[in-house]
Amino acid sequence: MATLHTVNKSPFQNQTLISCLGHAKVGDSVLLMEDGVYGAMSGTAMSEVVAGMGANVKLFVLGADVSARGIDASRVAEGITSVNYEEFVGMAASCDRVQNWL
Amino acid sequence: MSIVKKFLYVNRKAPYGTIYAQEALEVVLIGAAFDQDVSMAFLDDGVFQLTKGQDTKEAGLKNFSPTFRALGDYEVTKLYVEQESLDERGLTLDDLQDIQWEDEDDDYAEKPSIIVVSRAGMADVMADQDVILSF
Amino acid sequence: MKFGIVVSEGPYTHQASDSAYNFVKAALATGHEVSRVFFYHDGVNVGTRLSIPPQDDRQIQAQWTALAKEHGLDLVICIAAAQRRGLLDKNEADRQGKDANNIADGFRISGLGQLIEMGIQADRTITFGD
Amino acid sequence: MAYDVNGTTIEHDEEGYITTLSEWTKELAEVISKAEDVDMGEEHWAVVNFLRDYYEEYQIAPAVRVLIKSIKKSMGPEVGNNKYMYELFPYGPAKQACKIAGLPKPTGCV
Repeated sequence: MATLHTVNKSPFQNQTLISCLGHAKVGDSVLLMEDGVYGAMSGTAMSEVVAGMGANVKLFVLGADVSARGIDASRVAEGITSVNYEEFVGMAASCDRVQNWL
Repeated sequence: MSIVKKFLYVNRKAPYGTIYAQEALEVVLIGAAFDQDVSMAFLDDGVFQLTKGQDTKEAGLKNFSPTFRALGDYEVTKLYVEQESLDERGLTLDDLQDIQWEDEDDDYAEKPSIIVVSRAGMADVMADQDVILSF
Repeated sequence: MKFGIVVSEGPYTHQASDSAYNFVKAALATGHEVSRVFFYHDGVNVGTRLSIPPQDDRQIQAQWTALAKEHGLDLVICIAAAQRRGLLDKNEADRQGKDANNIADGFRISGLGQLIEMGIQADRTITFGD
Repeated sequence: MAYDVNGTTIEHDEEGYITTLSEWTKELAEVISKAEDVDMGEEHWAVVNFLRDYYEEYQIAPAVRVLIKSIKKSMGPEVGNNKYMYELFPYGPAKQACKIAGLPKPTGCV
């Protein structure tokens, strides 16, 4: 009974990603999109927090929003999978529910 | 309509600074007519929506906080409030409005609508839903 | 699978309506159904036909109208949110004695009940907002 | 557009709802009810007073089923039922009674 969570806020601006990861269950998926993709970067003040709190969930990032922001694919932290919109749709369909952290 | 789904309205934003809290309440009141299994979740800044003593006169805004106390009439009786979110903001249950519902099956006994849950408990509530609408 | 979509932020100010549009297109392209797109909060502003975006930018309202025509999408603007923000169809304008209406082709104004009904009927409800 | 209450004008919108809620008086309610072709009897007043009290306490006009449930509880099932409410207010207990009670138009959202 897994949930797909989406987060669209930069973790440098507010607590939404932290709150999401604090409520996600083992085996859930978390997709970072829009400004949320900044939370997927390696070598930032948030990288370790995201890796630590996200250890029990599957982390994804929306590739279109990564490229739009000029983030090189090599800067996406290890263990975070980049997906396109069709894969996003597929994830929403295969989970039991979607929770959008706004 | 025979389908009954579990609906959760997630409130994570403070009132007044933005319209989300107020328009969320409008959804809940309308949604109550559809005979679904409805719950509301208040966490992060959303717990500020339920505080006592809101007085919007000087700010020139509509005070919608009394409307939370009408939810029981609409059979919305499960308001989950997260303990950690209260703690982080220096709030206790006493700082929140007393929100109750009348149990018709129990001689109209008044019962509290606010259910304080831990973060883990809130995660369980969320994971138990069919539809989650976030505001 | 049947998706219900909520758009709750205004066009151009926020990326929400663009993300929703990309999601809906991808869902339709992969053989899914989109039962309704419900516009709430400032999202109702997507449905005005009076916006004039610069030619070199995306035409958000026109994109939705075209997608709706092509796939028979049900684009619903919440009446309560729309009235607050000055969006009216011809019926409402006449009824309220207003001198203009501004709803774009392919959109319709209806009540919040349509959001709840969408949540009941759709297999998954997804919100794009802030 | 305005109602005339003994020489005082009270502005209302296209559909007859007053624009400034604080201008409501019992005399105004009589004037609105005449315009609506409703002959205000004791039960009508009970509903109008209930609506005003409810609004005062909760800042919303109750949905029709909430209104009926509450009237049923306070005045009994012979008054608190859908049919009787529509006899009292033929154009709908929500719309018409709210108009007479000087409350905002219920957002007909369903």
